[in-house]
Amino acid sequence: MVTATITDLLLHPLGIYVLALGAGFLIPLFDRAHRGSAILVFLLALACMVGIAGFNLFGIINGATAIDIETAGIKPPFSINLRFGLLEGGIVLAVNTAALLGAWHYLPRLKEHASALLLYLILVMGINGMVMTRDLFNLFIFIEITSIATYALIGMERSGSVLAAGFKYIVATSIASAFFLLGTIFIYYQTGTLNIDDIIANQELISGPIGFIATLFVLTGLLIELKPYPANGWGLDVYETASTGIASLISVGVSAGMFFAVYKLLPLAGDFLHSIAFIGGLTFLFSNIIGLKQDNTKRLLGYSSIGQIGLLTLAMALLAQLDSQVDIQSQMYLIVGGLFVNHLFAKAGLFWLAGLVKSSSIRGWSVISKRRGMLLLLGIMMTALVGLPPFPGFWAKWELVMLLASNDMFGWISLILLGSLLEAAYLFRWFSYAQQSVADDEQAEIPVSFWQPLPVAIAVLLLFATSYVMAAVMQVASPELYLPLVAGFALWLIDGVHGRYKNLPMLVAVAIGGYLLTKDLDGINSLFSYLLIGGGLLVSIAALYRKDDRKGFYPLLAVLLLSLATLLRAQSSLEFFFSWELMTLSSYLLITLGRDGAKPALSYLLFSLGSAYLIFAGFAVAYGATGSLLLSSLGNSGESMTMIFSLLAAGFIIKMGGFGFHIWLPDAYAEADDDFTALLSSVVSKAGVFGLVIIAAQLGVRSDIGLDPAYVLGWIGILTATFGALMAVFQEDLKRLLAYSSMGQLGYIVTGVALMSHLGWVSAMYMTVNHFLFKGILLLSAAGIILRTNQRLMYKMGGLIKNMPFTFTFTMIAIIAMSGVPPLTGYGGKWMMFNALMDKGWYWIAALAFFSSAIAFLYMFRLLQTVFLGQRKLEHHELREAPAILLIPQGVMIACIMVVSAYPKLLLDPLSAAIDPWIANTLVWEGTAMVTNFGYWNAPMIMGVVGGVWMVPLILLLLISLTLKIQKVEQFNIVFAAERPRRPEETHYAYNFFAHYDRAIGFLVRPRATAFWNTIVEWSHTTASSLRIFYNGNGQTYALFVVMYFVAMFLLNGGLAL
Amino acid sequence: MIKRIFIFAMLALMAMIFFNLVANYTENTTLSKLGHYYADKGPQELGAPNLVTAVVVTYRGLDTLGEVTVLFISAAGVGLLLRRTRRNQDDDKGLEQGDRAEETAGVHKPASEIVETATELLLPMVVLFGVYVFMNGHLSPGGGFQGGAIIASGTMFLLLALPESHISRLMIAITESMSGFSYVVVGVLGVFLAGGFLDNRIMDLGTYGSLFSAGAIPLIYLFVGLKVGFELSAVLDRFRKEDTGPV
Amino acid sequence: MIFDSMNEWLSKAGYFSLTLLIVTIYGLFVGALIERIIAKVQGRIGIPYSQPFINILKNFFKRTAISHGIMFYLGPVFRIAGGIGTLAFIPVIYGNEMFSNFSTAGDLFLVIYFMFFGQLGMALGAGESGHPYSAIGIARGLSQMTAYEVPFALAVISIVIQYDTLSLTEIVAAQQGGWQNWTVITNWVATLAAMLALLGMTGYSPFDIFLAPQEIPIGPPTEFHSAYLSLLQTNRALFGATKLILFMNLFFGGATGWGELMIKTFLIYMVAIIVGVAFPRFRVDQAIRFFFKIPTLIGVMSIIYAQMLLTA
Amino acid sequence: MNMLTDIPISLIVLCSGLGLILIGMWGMLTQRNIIRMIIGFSLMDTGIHMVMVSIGYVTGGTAPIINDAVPIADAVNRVVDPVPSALVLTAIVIGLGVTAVMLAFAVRIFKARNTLNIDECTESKW
Repeated sequence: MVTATITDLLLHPLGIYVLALGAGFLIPLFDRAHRGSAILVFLLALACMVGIAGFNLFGIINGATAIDIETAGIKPPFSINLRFGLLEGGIVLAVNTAALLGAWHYLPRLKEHASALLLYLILVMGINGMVMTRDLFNLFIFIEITSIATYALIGMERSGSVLAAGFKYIVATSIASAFFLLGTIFIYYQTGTLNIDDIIANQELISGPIGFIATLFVLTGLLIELKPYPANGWGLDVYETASTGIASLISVGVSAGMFFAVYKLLPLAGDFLHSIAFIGGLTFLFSNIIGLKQDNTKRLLGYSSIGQIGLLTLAMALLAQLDSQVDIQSQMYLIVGGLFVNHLFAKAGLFWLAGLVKSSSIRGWSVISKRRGMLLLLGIMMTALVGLPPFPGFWAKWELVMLLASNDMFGWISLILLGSLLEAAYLFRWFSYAQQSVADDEQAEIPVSFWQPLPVAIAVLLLFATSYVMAAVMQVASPELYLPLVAGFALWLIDGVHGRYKNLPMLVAVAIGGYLLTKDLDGINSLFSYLLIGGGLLVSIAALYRKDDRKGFYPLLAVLLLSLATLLRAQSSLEFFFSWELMTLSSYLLITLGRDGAKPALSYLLFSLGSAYLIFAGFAVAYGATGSLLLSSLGNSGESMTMIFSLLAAGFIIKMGGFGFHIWLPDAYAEADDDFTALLSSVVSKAGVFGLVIIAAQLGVRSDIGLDPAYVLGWIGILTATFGALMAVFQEDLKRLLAYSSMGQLGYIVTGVALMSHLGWVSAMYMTVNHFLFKGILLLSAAGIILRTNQRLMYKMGGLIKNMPFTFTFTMIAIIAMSGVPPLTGYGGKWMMFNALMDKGWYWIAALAFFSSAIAFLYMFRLLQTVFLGQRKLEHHELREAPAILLIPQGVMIACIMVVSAYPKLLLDPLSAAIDPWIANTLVWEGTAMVTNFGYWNAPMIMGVVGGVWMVPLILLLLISLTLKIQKVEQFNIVFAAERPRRPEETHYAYNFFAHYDRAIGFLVRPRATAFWNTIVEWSHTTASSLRIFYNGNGQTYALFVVMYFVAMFLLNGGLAL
Repeated sequence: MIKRIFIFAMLALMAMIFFNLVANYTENTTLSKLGHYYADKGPQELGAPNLVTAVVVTYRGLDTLGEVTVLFISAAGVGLLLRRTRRNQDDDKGLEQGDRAEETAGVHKPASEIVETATELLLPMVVLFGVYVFMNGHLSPGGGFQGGAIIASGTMFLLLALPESHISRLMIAITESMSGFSYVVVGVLGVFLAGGFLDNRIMDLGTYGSLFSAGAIPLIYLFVGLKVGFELSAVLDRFRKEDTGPV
Repeated sequence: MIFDSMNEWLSKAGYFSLTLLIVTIYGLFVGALIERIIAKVQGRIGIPYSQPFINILKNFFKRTAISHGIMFYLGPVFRIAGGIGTLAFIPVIYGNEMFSNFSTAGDLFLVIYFMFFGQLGMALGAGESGHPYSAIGIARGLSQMTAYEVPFALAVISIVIQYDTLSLTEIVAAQQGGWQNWTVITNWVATLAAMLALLGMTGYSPFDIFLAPQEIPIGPPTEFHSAYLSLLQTNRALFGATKLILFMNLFFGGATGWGELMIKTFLIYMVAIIVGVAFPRFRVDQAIRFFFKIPTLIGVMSIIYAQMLLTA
Repeated sequence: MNMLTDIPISLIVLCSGLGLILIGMWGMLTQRNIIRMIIGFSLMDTGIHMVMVSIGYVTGGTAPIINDAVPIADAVNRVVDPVPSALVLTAIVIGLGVTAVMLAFAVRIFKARNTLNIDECTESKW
């Protein structure tokens, strides 16, 4: 280094310090000359810090060795040295980038005072130092530099609450750093050195009570700075009150530095790792529970920050424990790095947005509902934070959970998943507030220029980029996997175009993409690809009926449909889960676009995430058992098979709106856009069926122990069918009726799959296709009706057969196909399922299946009666038939129903062929008749006979009508107790149609499930209240908790035994 | 009350922990590894008789740079916090009753002639002593911080004795900035001319034990002393009357 | 080949027409007989045997035919097609190829599900009439149907377990060789459940509120008249008889000749009539609750009983 | 008297330092007045500095200045550890910096709400 040149120095990591300090010292002078020059110097220095970090990290990634920076020309441990390795480089680059972006956000405030500029600069340098230094005492100094700069920046705001919070912050952190200093000095006492590497090398010297207490002091001092529960009230108060510029830097930057400091010292932690993990887990879980009850935007972000750091701590401690057994260095980088970058950019971005929106309560965020761009940014940040694809958090959580699973740490897995779910709950609750559009006159326009949200946008891009890099490292970054997102992005670019014809490029994109993705599939996957992609396209054509712009609809739809395609081609559980989450996310967003979609979409998302996490847990158990991510190796999981099957099946069942978990379904289906409801019910719900079939194939059949969970599954299915039908009976809302009907029909399919027999599966798949057809028709018809009447309540319609004969005919045929009345398709499915049930000896389920299909008649008839028949409302006399573009897909589906009804073999042969590899074929054909152990089914003949017996009276009646000249009568020309009614409302029997049925067995469907889930919500709020009781706002209480935290650590780790 | 008991319980437990430390403490009879190296090699390597100075300025030079930074930012921070806000500034209306109360409290009683004269006599000597302490930091007990503190105590003295006296902000700012910046420059020179960042051997080590020896240590201590002295003075000054101007 | 199959179809259709005629006439006749019996019980004289036939013919040739719309027009068509179709899928006379109808198309399951076909069509037709009483009648009828379906389905499952088949022909075959082989003896629990369900199915008191036959026009057919009503009346006779034939096949050993069929079905019918004469009418929610209690319990026991039979 | 002289000098400093830390903490935790809390902090800080100094003491050692009194050759056996002394220097300055900022906060808090009672600064909570 003696021959170093200036450029070498400037590009050297040391340059970060030189630049920051040099610029920092000179800023006051520049400021005296000209404020602008000071700002320029400040920005240049920050940019150079980013550049230097980036340059060196790039070098290291490309094979350069980690850079050791020695000072004073003396070798360590006798001098202080710094290190810039892969991990340090990554963190420094990320923090500096976030700081630079944050500076953009914070500049309007920062530039008011030159000292604020230099404090900010030196604060960032302090974080860099914390990350890079390898000297324990030097670490202390960097901590203090960071802390003091933070204090001062917090104090820049003048309001009493900020100052109070800042003072509490100082008191708490100064006690923490006192602990750290005490520990440091005693470690020096025992080891005679301050160099961290040297200390670790001479770890055996740290012994006895002094060593124990010293280590505890050092670790606790740092851990407290990470704001562990419950010693973190001081942090929350600052997050709540301080300006977002500094709060974001504390949340992401300072925490990052502290976190990495703990990471460096972990080798010393030894037995303390357990308690560190415990504290991390506790903090993650509890902050997320408390977050549920929080309305203040910035405090909410505070809870989220603390939770995320808790998760990072937990991950780090657990991995460190594992690291001592096996080498997991690379996974560690991936997990900790991924979680870290994810938190860094997402949380900083949210803080910045919070700074722009300036609404202290999350309820006030509806002011951005009209600012689509900001709403998008908000959504992306939350998505990233929750760990949904395609963001780094997703990959990191995946790796973490898989790693934990392979070491049988399932308790921690459940904690992580539960915490993540809670976090999603409060974040997306906030998002739903932000989406609620307010009336225009109330719209307080927020003064945000185009450039102000730019740092947030850049953070989003960086998140995407990091995610792709991580995916590449994990070797899953195939273009195919990312195709949905790419297509969505491409369509988003043209989303600004007005009008409905944006649908056409979407259809083309999905058709081409879907073909490319699914062309190589075979067997069950191939069948589902026809259903999901082909069917999806068919139903999506109908979207052309909407003339408005539908911002965001088409890109999201493309993502949804293509993610279904990637789901089908997934080979590994990771790809499967990635696509699954993507599908969940895109469908959630699509639901939010509906009329009052935000709230039901939230419960949809939460249940979907709950289901996704169950699936995740299932895959984790499988990975723990087999050590392989391949879906095809699920079957090798030995004893854990029952567990895996139960978890995965539970996940899919929730997604399909299974009994007890159905409460999200009616609201979500009802409030989504009408054509999208059709897609949701007819296509998207089949993804759950697909998942169920796949796991049943991989797990259920190949094992001998798969039977019991399958029986349970069969019961769940049939209970879902029964209660779905029962609840549909009492609905007044057209779409809610159809939603419950979907739930019920999917219940049969679940039972069919649960049968685990060839016939059972054929019936399930057949019913799947059938459900797609009739539910597609029904919901598209409903879309047409709602379009024309502007009404969803059925009793406010009536007599529409005269206006909408095609819609009526299609609906009627679909209903016959659904009901199972011969000769249409429904009969075949019911017949096969009944045979399979009898074959299996599941008589009770068979009886319930009978019962529920009888109940289904009630709501089906009601739909026809109250909407199309009876008395027509006066205001509906002029209505037109539904638009042709809605009718065309229905017509195609009707044709399919007819063909399959007459020649079911056309469908059953490929179904059977797809199932054959899993279960030996048991279908016996005698000519056109299918024969089972019990009975026979000759579809063409039935079709013929029914057609015949139907034609005969028809012809007879036609003849009569020719001879007698049938006369049409006026609307009210009926025999009505000797009076002639005048208004349709008095005459149309529609409201509370099955009142007597309600009186008889309505008690069965009182909303018990809803009450149950409400109790859960209440309970979690009560828990949150009792958990946050420590945060009483008193600085001394907070300080007491800091001290107590140390004492507790001491006692927990057996300090009394010293 | 419960909280009080709790606090005492916690403190009692802390005392117990501390007792553990004390009970197991034995006084060192030999130097630690680091101490041994510095005592053994220090004088030859760096040419500074005062080992603490050698450690402070060179071996742990980065600490010292950090320390200077801490002082710098706390001075800046105090300045930022105590800046005088303009009236009617939107961010905190009505929160400034304190200001007004202070203004109406009246002016200080002027100092007596004896105090004034003594101040004028003593102040240069205090400053000179401070300079002496930091310039001899590598030879005898003392150094930049100590010297700087002495200079600042002179300022304190001045402010106490003559509260109305004027201290040039500009001078403080320039000295502060330039000495800090020079320190960094000297540190960087170490990279080019000697073994590394903050290496004091960029200049000749000179005669062991003489004033201009031990390489750049006296130079560094000069900057540190000035910087510390002026920064502490600035802090004191800012507490005296809230700042209006730039720091 | 095509001609052969055409030929076969035509001959089958021919035989079925014959069956249809016999069953319809028998149904009308039994209807009149029952009316007379009820009248005797109530101390009236009752209608002549020819009355149902006259009613049909009279209505059929009424000169005016008003329609409320296309579905109103199609309703009776659906209704009678449901009746005819149900009969078409039931083998009427055991061991007689002529009167086995189209039972090769489907099994017991088909018959049960096809029974809904006519009901659905009827309901649609009545619905379009725009008369609230029709809609009320349908709502009540459908609700009651879901209730009596439960014991009936349980009974059916029980006998399917017992005979290990869904084929009606095979079920009847298994009951041949004397009355001791009839289901009513071998599986009396299932028969009991099914007979209770039959009470609901036939729509006599106490389960007749959906038709409300005593009141001035109420129930699904309220608005129907002339040819429509004629078709409905025909169907009522036909469909009633068909259900009895189904019960006979399932529980009472089927019939090897028309005489046996008529006697057995009449006796089965008498059960419903006796109950109907003896009991007052239930409200529909009471009816539903009734079916969900004792008959369902019996049905549940019938399945357990069948499983015991199987293992015994 | 004998017993007292047997106690190593550094132990006395150590005990005093730890005691001071406890007193400082007590002050920070119980005193409502912000200025008193800051004094508590200062006490705690000073206690830590005393602990640091005591740790560096070597039995019978002298100040680590290698001049005529302590020849270079014998330095290793005669001086106390220079490292804690250097560290304490830094620590003092840092403590000073923190104290200054705390005081500035105290001034600001008083200006903003006309009180120095920490119990009245509890508006952000839960």
